[in-house]
Amino acid sequence: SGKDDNAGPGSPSGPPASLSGTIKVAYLQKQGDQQYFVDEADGARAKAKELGVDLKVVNLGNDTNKAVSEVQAAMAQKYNGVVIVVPDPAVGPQVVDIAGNGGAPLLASDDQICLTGPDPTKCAKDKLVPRVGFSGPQMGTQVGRRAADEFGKSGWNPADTAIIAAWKQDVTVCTDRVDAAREAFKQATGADVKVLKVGTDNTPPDAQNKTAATMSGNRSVKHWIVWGCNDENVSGAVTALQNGGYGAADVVGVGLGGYLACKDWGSGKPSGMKAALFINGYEVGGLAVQTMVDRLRNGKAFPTEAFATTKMVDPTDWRQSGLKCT
Amino acid sequence: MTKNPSPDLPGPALAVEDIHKNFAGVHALRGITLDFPRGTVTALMGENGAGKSTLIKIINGDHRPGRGRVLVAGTPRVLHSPADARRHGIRVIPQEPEIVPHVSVAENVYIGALPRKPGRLLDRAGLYRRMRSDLERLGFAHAIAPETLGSRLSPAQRQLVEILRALTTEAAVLAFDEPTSSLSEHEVETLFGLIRRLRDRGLAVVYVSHRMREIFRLADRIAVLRDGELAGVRDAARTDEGEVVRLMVGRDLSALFARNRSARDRVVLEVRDVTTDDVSHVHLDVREGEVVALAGLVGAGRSELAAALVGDVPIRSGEVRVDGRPLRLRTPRDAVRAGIGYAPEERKAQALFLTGSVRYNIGVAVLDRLRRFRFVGARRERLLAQEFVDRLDIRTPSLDHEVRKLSGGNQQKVVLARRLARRPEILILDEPTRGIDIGAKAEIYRLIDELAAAGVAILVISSELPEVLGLADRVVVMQNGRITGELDRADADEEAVLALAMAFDLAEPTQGNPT
Amino acid sequence: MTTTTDAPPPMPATSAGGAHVRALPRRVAGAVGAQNTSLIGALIVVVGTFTWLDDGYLTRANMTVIGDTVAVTGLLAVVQTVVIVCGALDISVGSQAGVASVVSAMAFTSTDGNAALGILAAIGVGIAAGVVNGIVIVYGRVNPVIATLATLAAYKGVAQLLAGGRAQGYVLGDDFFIFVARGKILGLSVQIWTLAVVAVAVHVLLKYTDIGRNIYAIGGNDTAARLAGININKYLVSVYALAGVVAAIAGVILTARTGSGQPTSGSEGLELKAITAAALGGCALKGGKGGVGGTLLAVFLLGALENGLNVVGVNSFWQNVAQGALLVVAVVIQQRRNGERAVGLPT
Amino acid sequence: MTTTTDAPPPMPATSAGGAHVRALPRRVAGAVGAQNTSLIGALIVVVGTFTWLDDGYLTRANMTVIGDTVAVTGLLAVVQTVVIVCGALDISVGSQAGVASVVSAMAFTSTDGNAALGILAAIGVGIAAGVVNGIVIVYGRVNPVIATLATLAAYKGVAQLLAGGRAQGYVLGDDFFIFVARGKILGLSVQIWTLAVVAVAVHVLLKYTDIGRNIYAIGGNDTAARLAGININKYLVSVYALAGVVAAIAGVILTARTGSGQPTSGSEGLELKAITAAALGGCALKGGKGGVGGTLLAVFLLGALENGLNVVGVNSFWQNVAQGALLVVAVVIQQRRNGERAVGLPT
Ligand SMILES: Nc1ncnc2c1ncn2[C@@H]1O[C@H](COP(=O)(O)OP(=O)(O)OP(=O)(O)O)[C@@H](O)[C@H]1O
Ligand SMILES: Nc1ncnc2c1ncn2[C@@H]1O[C@H](COP(=O)(O)OP(=O)(O)OP(=O)(O)O)[C@@H](O)[C@H]1O
Ligand SMILES: [Mg+2]
Ligand SMILES: [Mg+2]
Repeated sequence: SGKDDNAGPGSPSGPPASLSGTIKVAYLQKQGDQQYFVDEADGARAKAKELGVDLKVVNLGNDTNKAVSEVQAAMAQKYNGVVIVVPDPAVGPQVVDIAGNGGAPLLASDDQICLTGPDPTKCAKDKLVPRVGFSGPQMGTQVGRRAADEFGKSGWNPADTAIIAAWKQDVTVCTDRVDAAREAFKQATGADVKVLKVGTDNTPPDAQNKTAATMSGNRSVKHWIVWGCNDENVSGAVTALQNGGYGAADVVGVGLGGYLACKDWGSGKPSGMKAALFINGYEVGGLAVQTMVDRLRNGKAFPTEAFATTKMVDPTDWRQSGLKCT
Repeated sequence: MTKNPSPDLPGPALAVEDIHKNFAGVHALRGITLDFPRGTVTALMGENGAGKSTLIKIINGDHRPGRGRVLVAGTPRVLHSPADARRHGIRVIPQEPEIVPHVSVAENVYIGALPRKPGRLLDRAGLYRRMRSDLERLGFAHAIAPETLGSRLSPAQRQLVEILRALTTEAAVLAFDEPTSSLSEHEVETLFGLIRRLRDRGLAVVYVSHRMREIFRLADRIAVLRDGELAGVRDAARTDEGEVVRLMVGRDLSALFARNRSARDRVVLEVRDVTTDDVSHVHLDVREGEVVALAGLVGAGRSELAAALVGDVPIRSGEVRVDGRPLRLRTPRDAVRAGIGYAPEERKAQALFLTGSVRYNIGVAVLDRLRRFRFVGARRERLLAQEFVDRLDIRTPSLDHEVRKLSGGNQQKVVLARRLARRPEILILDEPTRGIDIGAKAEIYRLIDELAAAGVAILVISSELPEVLGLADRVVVMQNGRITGELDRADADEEAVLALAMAFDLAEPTQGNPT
Repeated sequence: MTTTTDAPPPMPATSAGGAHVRALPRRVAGAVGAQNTSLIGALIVVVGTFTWLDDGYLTRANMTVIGDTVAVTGLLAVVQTVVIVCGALDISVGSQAGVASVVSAMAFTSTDGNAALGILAAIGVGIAAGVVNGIVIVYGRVNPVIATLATLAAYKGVAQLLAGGRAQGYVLGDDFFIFVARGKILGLSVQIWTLAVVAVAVHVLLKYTDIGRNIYAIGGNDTAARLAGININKYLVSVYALAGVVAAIAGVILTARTGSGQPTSGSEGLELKAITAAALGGCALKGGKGGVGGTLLAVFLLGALENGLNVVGVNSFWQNVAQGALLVVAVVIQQRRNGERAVGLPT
Repeated sequence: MTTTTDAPPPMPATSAGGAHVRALPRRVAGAVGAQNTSLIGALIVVVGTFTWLDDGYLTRANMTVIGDTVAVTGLLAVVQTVVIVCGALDISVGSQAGVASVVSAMAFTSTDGNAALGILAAIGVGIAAGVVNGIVIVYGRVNPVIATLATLAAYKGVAQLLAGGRAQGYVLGDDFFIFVARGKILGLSVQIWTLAVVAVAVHVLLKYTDIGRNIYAIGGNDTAARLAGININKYLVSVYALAGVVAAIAGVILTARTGSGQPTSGSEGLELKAITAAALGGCALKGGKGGVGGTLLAVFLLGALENGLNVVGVNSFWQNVAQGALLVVAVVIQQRRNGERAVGLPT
């Protein structure tokens, strides 16, 4: 049944049905030990409890193969619905098919997936799996714009400014974010600022080590702009620059997530971390479960895309945004 | 098995010409020219480190000579590997048996040439059939079972496997590097019968041993190496021990066995009704200044008993007392603390730190005396090591030489040195002269006598009857895990010991006198 | 060493050797071995516990899921067994599978959908990667652990470079790949069949051919093997090549399962899983000991455990703790039964 | 084994001993050893190449960066050396560092900013984790590889559970942690000083005390060590405890460097780096051989290489390939110089 692009029950065109009795929902997440996804899982659990459904959260790591196995397992165990954050969008069609054969509606969370091909960016709109969360390119764009604002305010000379883009280079959704950030920055400033791509494993220490080395290779740079795939990358890179002797005033870091940036801000000391896009994982998790339960229990069709709120925060206003710092 | 390798061909089966071999600074062989005629047993003798094993390894293609050449049946050959040597009809039984641990004896013996069925499938039934018939034919059926795993073989059985490997393939030249060093009389007899048969069929046999008696029973010619040179070749029928020893060590040896001691009455080690998994109800006493020898055939359980006495094998029931006090033996540490020194049987596996230096190997057991505030005094360690290197005449280029590069006999001396360095009250020596040359043996016997005279109680396990008889004040004989008898020095002779060792009727096991 | 470990060893040769004299029940017990008995016991306990906790566990559907899940790990663990029996180690298998996955998808795409060519290309690359490992180790004299740690990084880099860091191609339009991903033969999935065929082939190789016996000899005592005239170098290079081939097969399955060629996702970390399974299954890391049976049991034990923890919905952090703890408990029980004395390092 | 490998091995006892009789140049060469000479050569080549490619490389600032970067790995590699010399392996060090990092930050926070208590708590946890490893291995008779693979997972889970999966606390408001993260003593960073102090202490332990000799004995021949009356079990448990302590110190440094307690981030994968460095530095994985000097050189070599690749801006995919390839080349050259015959597995 894999070959025909028959929309499964997961697709928007599938006939919504309603269920009664206990509902079992599986929430399969990539990188489940990362802070954003931990929050997302918490939000999902809280919502499930509130709605009285059985929720199982599974950490897929970065493993597409495990994604396939776990969807299969959810089907074997007769789960009614599956929410998934795929480790790589290319695994999407396979996941769609398995869930379709199992008769369970499928909802994408955070990252887009396509029904018919590995690349959601090349996917026809109606072939995209309904999704709750954030758009990677959109987040990247917001980060890029904010960086452009800060750059504009600073009055730095583009010639002695450089951008550090730090991300795990084999994670496609990360690549999408940093690419979008660069695009937005370029459009907003028109300036030709050198971008240094720093490959990391998406952890703060690695970002720190790699950025420190990159800094050594670019000692002529006077001012730095930093963005990356997530807060881990940006905060690690900013720390490295500051340890390397750049003052907080010479660094513009725009985080993504905010959960590490807030730690800097909380200490009250000046920080190169100038802003961060707060994405509320807790809210996404809850929203995804709500959307799934609406569909299962009430037969309400999935919206094509449902976005949770994102908000650009900075040292002055992060406390009001609902960002919780551990 | 071995077809007649045409004894009518002219010339020696194997010859070496002007062979030299250097190991980073050690000149092991310096110009050896020697031939090995068909139908002849040529014995290679020489002190430890004289170069015997090195020569054998060159014949085996294991080492490449620095200079000189090897002629097989008159033709010069470059032997690149043991496999190469094998192709030219040369088989070597190395000094240290190399056993594959987790496969059966049968596979160990036929390794490299396992019988096959079509499609490279192993012919397992054929393998065991062949093994059984070979064992039967060669007369070792009683000594080893084809299914036993390599890891469970006793040292003697390991040696047997090496011997069987060579005897079950066709060869024109057979070289034995100390094949009997852990075999007991019985197996030695069987092996000699086989070697004689092979010789009579025209094989050239090279035989390395430190046991003078064996040499004169077996060899037709005796070639003696000294410091890497050929000291002389003699016709066995026209020479005697004295001459051979002179060739080996460059001087006469006085008495092999010294005896300047007199046993005292105080019993130091009392073994009472000790039973382990393989040993049952052993009673045994060793007095201050006494040397007791444990004799028996392969697998009699002597090594097991020794291991039990030093806490390395659990004692199921019975008691061990030292100086009248019962000893709790949970680990060898308890034995070390109680003043028991133990030199195990397998030096490589059980005693030596092969990649460590001579100094390290000697000092490691007395660190508690060499250290100050846990820092080991390098000078003290060096002095101690030097003392024993001198006393035991260990042939090593320096104290920092790696032990694995020493010759087998010198390695054994290092093991002894380590035990002696602790100045134990009780010494248990399992085959202490295994692979040791006659000069060094005399040295060790003198040492044992000296230690006994100083009051050390000594228990020696040995499979060499002359050693047992020469050394012991008392001989205790074991068979099948039990003590079958005890002989005073005056009553002990070869027949009496062998009779007890092979007493097959064990209905009424005799036990050592509980003094 | 020889004197302390008096434990009855679970031996390859024992079972076969004395077989014809023993009675059938003992033959079976002997063939299964103490190690395997423990693993079977552990498997029964795990399956029993999860069945009791959740009736969705012991269903045909879920068993199929477990089978499919362990297929890739199982393949790598089986071939790792051979490498470990040699006394070596191949840490690069995961990366090799990654390269093969990318290559299979790219070859498939660039030949306009020729699945056979995709697979052949993957296997070719697997052989090449394996032979490089073997040559570096044997002729470069690089310790197997360092060598394959190095190629773990290098092959991963190659896969990423080939793929430009992105999943490549899309194979789920092709009947063959769909068959691999979802097909069934006699009720069992194609992935399980693949594992079964490879496992049986490797088992026969190890236990019933002289090649296999020579591999045990090399791992057990390489000097003995060398003196017996076995061409150790040829064997080692071949074994690494075999590892490459099986890793390539695993890579193709990965491609089919995920739908595209994945440079790292899905193959990272497989080496540790494979080594864990082999070691748990009774392979001695110093060589000469172990077999396919034990490894497979260990693979299924670990797979059943991981699946079960998800079935009953254990939080992934607790899963780490539980998996670690259960692994220890399984081995401790197994060892306790041997009654080995607790002195020094266990083997 | 004994007959083929005629390479001069870097022995525990050799270097210290012959000292006073030899001439100074030979003493130095002897003390450094052939392995280390090769590593120094490789280090010179790497530093030379990158200096030539980018003049930002050989600067004081960048050298400090390298030093700080390798401090954590270096600590773990040094203590891994001790474990490997024993003939064992500790794969769980990374997870232990993770637990320690979380515990230090949480204890710091919950005691309202008492850095000393944070560190003490971390070290206490490190000792406990190490002792558990040792007991599981020695008394549970679990192979060290399996045991520490299991605790790798278990301790990781513990760290995640303690932290709830989130980075914990914020320590860069505290002078002590700031000092650890950015402080300098005599121009060298505190992190490097920590590494230096630990390395010297471990070196002295291994080479100049009876404890060290006994450790070499255990790894060199455990039967012989046991018969010599060494309490092997006590040693093994202590060595694992030491590994736990050093991993805890590494964890505290991680906390200071990143500003908060990280359950997994930053500590995952450290075990492989530590083992790679130890093996490259000349430790034989079967035990009895190796030293702190070689390991440190290897750590700096790998650090200099990784840093250089980033300084000149090599793409991270190429970095994998380059690192793998260079690792192989370094070892091959080193081994070729030994002139060992290419038969069977190298040690
Ligand atoms: N691999 C090696 N490396 C360095 N030196 C070696 C090596 N093998 C042997 N030697 C040295 O060569 C010399 C001859 O040793 P060999 O083993 O041939 O003596 P041997 O006559 O067989 O003595 P033994 O009767 O003790 O067995 C000794 O000095 C020994 O230390
Ligand atoms: N590692 C082992 N595993 C199992 N059985 C063993 C082992 N070592 C020895 N045995 C068996 O234990 C019994 C006693 O052997 P032990 O080695 O003590 O005898 P021995 O008199 O010293 O003879 P040998 O001359 O062979 O050393 C024998 O039956 C032997 O086969
Ligand atoms: Mg010799
Ligand atoms: Mg014995």
